[in-house]
Amino acid sequence: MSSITKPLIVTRKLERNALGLTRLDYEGEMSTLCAGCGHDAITAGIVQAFFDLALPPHRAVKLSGIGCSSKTTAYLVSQGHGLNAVHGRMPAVASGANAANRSLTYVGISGDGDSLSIGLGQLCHAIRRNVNMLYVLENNGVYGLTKGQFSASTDVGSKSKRGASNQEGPIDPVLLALSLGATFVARGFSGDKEQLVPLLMAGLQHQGFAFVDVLSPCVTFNDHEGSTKSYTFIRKSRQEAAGFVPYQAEIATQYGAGSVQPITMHDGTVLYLRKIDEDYDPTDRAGAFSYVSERQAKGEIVTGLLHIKQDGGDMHDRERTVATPLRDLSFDELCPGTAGLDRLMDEYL
Amino acid sequence: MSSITKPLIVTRKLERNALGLTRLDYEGEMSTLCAGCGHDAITAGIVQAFFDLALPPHRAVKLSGIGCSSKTTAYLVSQGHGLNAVHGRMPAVASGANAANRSLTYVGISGDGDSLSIGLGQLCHAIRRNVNMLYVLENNGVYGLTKGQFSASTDVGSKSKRGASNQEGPIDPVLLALSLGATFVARGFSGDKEQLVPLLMAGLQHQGFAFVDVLSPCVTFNDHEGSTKSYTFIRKSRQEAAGFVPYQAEIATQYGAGSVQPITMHDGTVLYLRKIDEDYDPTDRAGAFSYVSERQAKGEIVTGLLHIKQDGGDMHDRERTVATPLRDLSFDELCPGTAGLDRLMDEYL
Amino acid sequence: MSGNGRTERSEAPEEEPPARVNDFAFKVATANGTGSASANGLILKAIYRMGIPVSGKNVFPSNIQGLPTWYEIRVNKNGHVARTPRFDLIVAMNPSTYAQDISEVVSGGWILYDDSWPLAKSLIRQDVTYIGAPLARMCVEKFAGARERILMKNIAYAGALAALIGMDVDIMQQLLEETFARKKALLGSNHTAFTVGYDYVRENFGLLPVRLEAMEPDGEYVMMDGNTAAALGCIYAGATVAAWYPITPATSLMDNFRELCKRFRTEPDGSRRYSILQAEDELAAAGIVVGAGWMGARAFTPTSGPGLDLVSEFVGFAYYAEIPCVFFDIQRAGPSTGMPTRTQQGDLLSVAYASHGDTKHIALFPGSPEECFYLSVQAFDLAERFQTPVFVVSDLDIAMNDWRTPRLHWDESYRWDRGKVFGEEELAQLKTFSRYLDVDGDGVAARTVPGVGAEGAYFTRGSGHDRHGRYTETEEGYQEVIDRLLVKLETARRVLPAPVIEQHEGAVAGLVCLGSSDAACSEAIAALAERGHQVNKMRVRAFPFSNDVGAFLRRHAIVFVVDQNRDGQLRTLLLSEVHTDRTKVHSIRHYSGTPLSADHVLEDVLPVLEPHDARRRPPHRSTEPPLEALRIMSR
Amino acid sequence: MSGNGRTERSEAPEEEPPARVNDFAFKVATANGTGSASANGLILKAIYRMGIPVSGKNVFPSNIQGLPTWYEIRVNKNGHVARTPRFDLIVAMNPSTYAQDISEVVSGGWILYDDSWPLAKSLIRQDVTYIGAPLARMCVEKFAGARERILMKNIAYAGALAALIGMDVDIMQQLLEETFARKKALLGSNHTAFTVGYDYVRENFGLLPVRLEAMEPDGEYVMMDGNTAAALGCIYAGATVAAWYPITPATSLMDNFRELCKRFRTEPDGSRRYSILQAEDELAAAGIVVGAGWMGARAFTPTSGPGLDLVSEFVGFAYYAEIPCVFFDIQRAGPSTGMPTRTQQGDLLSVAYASHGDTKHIALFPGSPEECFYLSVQAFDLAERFQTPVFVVSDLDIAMNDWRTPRLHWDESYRWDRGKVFGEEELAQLKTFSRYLDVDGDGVAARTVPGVGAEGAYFTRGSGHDRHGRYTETEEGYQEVIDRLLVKLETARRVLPAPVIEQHEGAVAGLVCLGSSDAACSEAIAALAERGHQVNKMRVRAFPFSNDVGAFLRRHAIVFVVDQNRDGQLRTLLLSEVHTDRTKVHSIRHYSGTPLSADHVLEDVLPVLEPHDARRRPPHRSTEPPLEALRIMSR
Ligand SMILES: Cc1ncc(C[n+]2csc(CCOP(=O)(O)OP(=O)(O)O)c2C)c(N)n1
Ligand SMILES: Cc1ncc(C[n+]2csc(CCOP(=O)(O)OP(=O)(O)O)c2C)c(N)n1
Ligand code: SF4
Ligand code: SF4
Ligand SMILES: [Mg+2]
Ligand SMILES: [Mg+2]
Repeated sequence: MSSITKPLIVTRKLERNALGLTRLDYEGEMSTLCAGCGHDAITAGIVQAFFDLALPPHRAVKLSGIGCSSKTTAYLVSQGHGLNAVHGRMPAVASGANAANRSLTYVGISGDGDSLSIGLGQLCHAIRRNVNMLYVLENNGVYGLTKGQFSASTDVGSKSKRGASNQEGPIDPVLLALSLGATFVARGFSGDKEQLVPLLMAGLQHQGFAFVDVLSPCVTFNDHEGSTKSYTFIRKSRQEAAGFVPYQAEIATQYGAGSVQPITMHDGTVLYLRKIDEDYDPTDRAGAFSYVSERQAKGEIVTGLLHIKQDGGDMHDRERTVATPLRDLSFDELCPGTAGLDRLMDEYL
Repeated sequence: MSSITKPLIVTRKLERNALGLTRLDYEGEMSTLCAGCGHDAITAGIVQAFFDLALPPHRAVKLSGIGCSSKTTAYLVSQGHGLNAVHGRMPAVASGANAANRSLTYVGISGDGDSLSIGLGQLCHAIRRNVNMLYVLENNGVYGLTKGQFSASTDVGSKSKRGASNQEGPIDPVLLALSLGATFVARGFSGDKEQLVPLLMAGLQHQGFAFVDVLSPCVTFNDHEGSTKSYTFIRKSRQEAAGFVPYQAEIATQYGAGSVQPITMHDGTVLYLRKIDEDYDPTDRAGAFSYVSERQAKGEIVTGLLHIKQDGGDMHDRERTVATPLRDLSFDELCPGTAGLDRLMDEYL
Repeated sequence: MSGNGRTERSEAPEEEPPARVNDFAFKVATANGTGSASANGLILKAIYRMGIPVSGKNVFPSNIQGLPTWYEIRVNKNGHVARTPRFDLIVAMNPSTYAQDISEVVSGGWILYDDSWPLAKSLIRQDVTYIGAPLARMCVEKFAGARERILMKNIAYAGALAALIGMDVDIMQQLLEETFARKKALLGSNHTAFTVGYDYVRENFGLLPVRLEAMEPDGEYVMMDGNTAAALGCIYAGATVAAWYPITPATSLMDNFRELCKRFRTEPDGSRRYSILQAEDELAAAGIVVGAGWMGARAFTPTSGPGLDLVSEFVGFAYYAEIPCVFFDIQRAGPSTGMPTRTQQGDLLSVAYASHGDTKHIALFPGSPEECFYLSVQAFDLAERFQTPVFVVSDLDIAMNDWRTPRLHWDESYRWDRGKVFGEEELAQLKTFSRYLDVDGDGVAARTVPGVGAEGAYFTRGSGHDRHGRYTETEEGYQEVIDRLLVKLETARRVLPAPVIEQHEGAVAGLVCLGSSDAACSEAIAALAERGHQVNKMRVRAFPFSNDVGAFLRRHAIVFVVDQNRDGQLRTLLLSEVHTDRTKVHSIRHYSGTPLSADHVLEDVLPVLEPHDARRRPPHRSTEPPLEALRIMSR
Repeated sequence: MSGNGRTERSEAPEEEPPARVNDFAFKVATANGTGSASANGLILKAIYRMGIPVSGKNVFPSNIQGLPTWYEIRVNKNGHVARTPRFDLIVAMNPSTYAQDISEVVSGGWILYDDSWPLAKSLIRQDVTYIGAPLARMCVEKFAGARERILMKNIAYAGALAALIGMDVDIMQQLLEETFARKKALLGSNHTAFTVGYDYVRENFGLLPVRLEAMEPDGEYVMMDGNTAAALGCIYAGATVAAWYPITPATSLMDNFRELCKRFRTEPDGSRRYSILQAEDELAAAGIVVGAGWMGARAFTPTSGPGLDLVSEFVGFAYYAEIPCVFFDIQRAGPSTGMPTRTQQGDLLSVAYASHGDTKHIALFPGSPEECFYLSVQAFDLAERFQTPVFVVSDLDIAMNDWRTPRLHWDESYRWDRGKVFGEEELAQLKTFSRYLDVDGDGVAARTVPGVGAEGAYFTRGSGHDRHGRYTETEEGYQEVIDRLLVKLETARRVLPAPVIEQHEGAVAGLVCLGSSDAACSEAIAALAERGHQVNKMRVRAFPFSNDVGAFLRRHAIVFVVDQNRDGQLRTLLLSEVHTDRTKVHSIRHYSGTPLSADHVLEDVLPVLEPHDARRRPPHRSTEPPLEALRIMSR
């Protein structure tokens, strides 16, 4: 099977963004995922976030590993360059690509198998490195592509289609990221684009590793009753801690003055943080950990912007790389030439 | 160089434990580590814990990866079986060995390079699996054996002997383990045997994965001023949260009644938890996370028993493995024989 | 093209070809996730129960729902089970692949399609017969709800097909009853759907010339895939610890093992005489089996190419530290992620020399599901006897496709070979235990397992060690051990499963193959014989190669080496390990991802053999049918 | 044995042997972590500055402090730099290895030891001369504090040695001044220590027959190790992204690269024109260089055996997705963790076929530090030209030992070869960009790098893809791409560095080697020539092998293949890839962990060549010196 090209059907006059582009300019190939798969909704959310931010599509770099979730990089922004790495190892490829060129927009998409099992070490170390990218974990609590095995975020007691029963405690990616000092930690739900898109937008603007865990039900293997990754359960148990107001315009109209707090991102844009719980302070890492785990113990899933630390400095800031992308440096800027070598050789006499 | 056999010098009448063994029966080959290396003190601590618990040495299984720290399994309990796995992959070997035989005493020893870089994924997943073992992370904030590179627990700003400067935030193994739902999380210091030995003993008795992060200065590469893994710094900044009273006898004499709390371990023994901070509750995971991270922000290192969860059930309990070690099952207990096969074949007609 | 269900042939009708009984192939084209797999399974089983040799190959995408998938069924009264790329009949149920599917039927063949919707003009071929049945429409009438209609359409095409090729309706009815024994409600609708398709075709078309006729059922055969058989082998070998990370096409081995364990290894109180650990990745799975093997349990992990790369560090460790463990490599099309649902034999070199440094590994190559069982059992014996990793190298074709394979038998007198293991008793008789000391010259040193008395304790390491297991950096201490490893491998080489050699009178050419290539090679050799070319066959079953392998190569003037990979990896191994003249070795390579067929082999063999054999006897080439007709000839 | 410092010889003194100038070897035995490395470096440098060809080999334990370590220095006026296992002199400073060290000196040789403590009787050999100097005692007198005393004893033995072999004292003084230019305080004590040792020996013993005499310094040579040269190569090639995980003996490559970057790639404001990422493991390091290579930067990672296993999955990915990247494999003794501080060439097969599925990789084999530089530069060009991983395969001996090697030169006209990369301009001229389409038949398709306009965007994947880079599971789409990869490799094969062949009049035998084996093989061939055996030499520099390689094998009646591994991996590669008669191929294998010496080669070559050559000319065997004397003959 070759990949499928989406039939281009233009139904109405299309909205254009600051670059004069339409949403279509941010789309990709037709999805081959199951009808109703949560991942497709996230794809749509990313497309929307790119469109709303008016990012130039050809400056987008889309990276993923292997899995249903990892396939989705092909379903968005086809004008950008994409790469499907080997299973679980996208964070390293993203680190290398970003090291070579700090000027592009990086989006990594992964699954819970890809990120929390085989790729767990790489995810943790990309967080430490604070690679400047949006990292979306499409979390369905199951291995979709290999047909329904448990992942590291599967609930205890969950039963697979083959009848095995999971007994290992799930990893909560949000708690993990907090414990590692991640500079941007959020959780969304594929079924709530309203909340998700602003989180993705903020993640794209964050200077550093923006980690967004998105609950994304797998309709084929893990949407049954009793699954905490099912549409029904998530809809029921979701609590929002702090999120962003999607559009500045809405602030005045929809929200009261006190509950909205401006956050200036690295690129100068101002995002408006909307707090649901007055006590919640997304800059307090330990507080976020407590909040999320206490709610979890009550069977609640906390979503929203859970933690942000703006002054971390990304990998390049910390390592003081030059502003020019390394891959654009000319040979003359890199090779010390004959003189350099001769001088050096004298030292080895 | 062949390994060095320790000269056997008996200086005084040796103390004997419940098995009638002396401390010598729990020792190993002579250490080849640098004089003053923290790891050697931990070795002594483990020997002491084994001796005090009167564990049969030949029932000990010692596992490690690669590194100065990982070498130390050879320096203790030579009557037990030992295995140096490949770098960073001891947790998997321990899981497999334990799966095959649940009746032995497992001790894993690792370093911060072995456990937090190359082996991070394996450590996290052994925690999830709750493999019944004592896991000692000899944490010196540096790669000793490969001569002083940064590890994932190196402080930001630390300078290597070769002049590189570390810019990546350190992983705190304790916070990590808490975020993963570890059932026994402690931190010790190689320079304080008083505190360390009871922690190790409790870890040996814990039914599940007992994670003990031991700060263990590397005198050759990371004991300089400014290192948070130096003897000086640790001595200065250490705070005890909750520990164990080493010997029951001491309770009456040394501690007031209220500050000591009995904890019944899986094997029926009772350990006495000694709380330093009245508010500290080691059964509260989120509380432990906050406590440790808040103190850390103040430059303090919290040691002691930080978290315990007794009813987790180890890997075998959860998976309902038979009591007989699997490797001791006879062929007849395993092979369904001709009758079984014939019946089965009829189903494939 | 109208949808009225009449047989249409665009040209004036030619004479009806003579009936071809129990000797044809067809292909069912559907989309995945639509439930067609169970319909196809029923079709296969029904033919099989009619006593007719049959095989089924599943061609599926690396995706969960909505992409094209095919099921190829070959019926062959002579028992040829290899794939054939010539389809007499296509059951075209997926409009998105009509073009491809229709192009693939042989000239003179038939196309069964759903004419609820008309066929595009561009899809009309002049040399085939179209059979339209309004399956969807009929299902819409009979059933309610989208899901049921979709599902039932599958059973309807099974019914239509049954009528076309003469499937035994009673057998099908029986199968439906077995399948839905516990879901009576479904039985009714399935029966209805089957009848809808069956009746429509019977009324409108009738039997095709390619058709089934019941044969005497041969009770000595079963239908089975290789992963089921391999899992059974692990059960019978007494494996207790299994670790894995999911990967196609290895996954079903563990699924089967788990099911067999539940059945055979569960105590009345529910406790388990096994431990299956789903690891976080293949590195961990390998570590787990190494740990368990070291501890004295029989342990294995199934994986495929990408996982093979990841286990290699541990394989080298187990090789050097001498720890028994079994790896299944179920090969799929590489390199890299490649085509995960396609077959290939591309890992031969990677397995043979897995891991850095001087290493060489025992590998077994089952050629059928039957052998997946027997060689799996043997793998555990070899691993423990030689204290080393042993690979069972299978591939997607054997592992996941449905093969007619001899019934498995169990020899009650079999006892596992645990190799040299010293217990308390043996240790008591020793002055000192030296873990890596070879006392009898076979290269194998006795081991102990943890928990044994202190006399048997030693330290296992992948770093340099001497005969006592002590750490060493000395030339002598180190070299003694790695030299002994070679002796050990040489001992093993002499007892590994011998190649299976088939000799023919007067053959000067020899063909070498392994694994799933066997069926196609046998068929090709039979076809060659009919054309007057005698070719001997050797199926290699183990690496390192026994002496017979070299002898076979040397005794033939022409040697064909058949590889299901691009680089001729079996050929590479043979040339590097065995003495022979390489100029006489012809490499036959097929690596598109589809299983090997006899045609592929013939295409490459004939251009070499024809001129050669022509020189040796009176020319009769012109009387030979063209290559295209070979499949028929070979029957 | 008294400690009074007189020369003692247990037998009646024989006649003094004649002086042997600039042609001897000695070994310094100490414990690691005691500071002897810098003393040994000074000794080597001083000899080198006297204009005398010299080489130093460090034999160190996998440990940080307190275990035995040796430094071997060979002085050879003819420029033979290979290891020799025959030591004329031992500087025995580590009592724990006295027995071994003393046993290793040649008959008639000398032992310099510290007679602050008496030597045990059991250590006395009758055929060597003991030179005792109370170094520790003298240092205790001169210096205060344990640390300084230990450190200064090293400089004291350097002084003693200088007096014994006639080192130029002014040069040594100069070296001390350079070394301690910024630590004047230390200069004084070092000077004192040197003088203490020097004076004591001069007063009590005087010059040995093995001695130094200044030669005309050859400015065309430098002292350098291979990892320094390779790091320089990476700088000169314009590599900007480097990723690694520490592992002996690859670590110093990155240490050097970092230092060179600091020097050559730092902006005045401190910002950096490079990015060095210490990864969490080798898998990640490989992923980083793949990502950077894909992004269009030149990127590399140095590793060793265990890391090689771990990078293999990414190597297969880069091969199939066609991403340029450079891997350095600095080999050490395997298998598994093996002996991390010992040398071997055990990874040849692992590199050649790294990763599952059909893969074959370009590998370059530098034979000296000089070549580590040039071939490193070339590796980046080849990687970008052929869009594939390129391996530079070195070993601990080349990488970490001190070699006299020709001065490196830079050709200003050199420009990097970035291969076929389409930018905006090229893309504008295309109708559609097809990433994996070969338009000119060389097997290389043009790529684009991310950030280029939308016309150049494509999707990179390790799963099945067609010429457009689109996902495919079709036979044709898939096969076109992997077939082209073979064409590409064939193009590469023709332009890879040719083997270096040395022909001798009338030679019927040919010797093949690679990498660090070269020096010993050259020396052995010279020695053989002196004995009347002419042998041609071919040093292979790249895999896959050029046609010259096969031709060389075929044109010699006897072929020796020299491998520094147990399994004869170069031989395996040759036999599987090249057509030749394997019965004439003799495998010479050395794999104890020590660098290869000419003796090792001679030992295996002579038993084959002597009977052979004897048949070809009048016998004169009896007049030949025994094997033991060969080292002297070959000078
Ligand atoms: C090394 C390796 N091992 C195993 C696989 C098989 N595999 C492909 S995807 C996948 C799991 C995907 O799960 P997840 O990341 O959660 O993605 P989802 O399909 O659920 O979105 C596995 C195990 C592989 N491709 N590579
Ligand atoms: C796959 C692999 N990569 C690299 C190495 C080299 N190596 C050996 S030990 C070590 C780091 C050890 O650090 P740590 O675990 O902190 O132990 P320490 O020596 O500090 O106690 C490394 C990188 C190796 N042995 N294997
Ligand atoms: S299997 Fe699950 S994750 Fe994969 S596409 Fe279908 S619904 Fe989505
Ligand atoms: S290098 Fe550091 S960690 Fe290693 S033995 Fe020495 S002090 Fe200990
Ligand atoms: Mg998932
Ligand atoms: Mg460390």
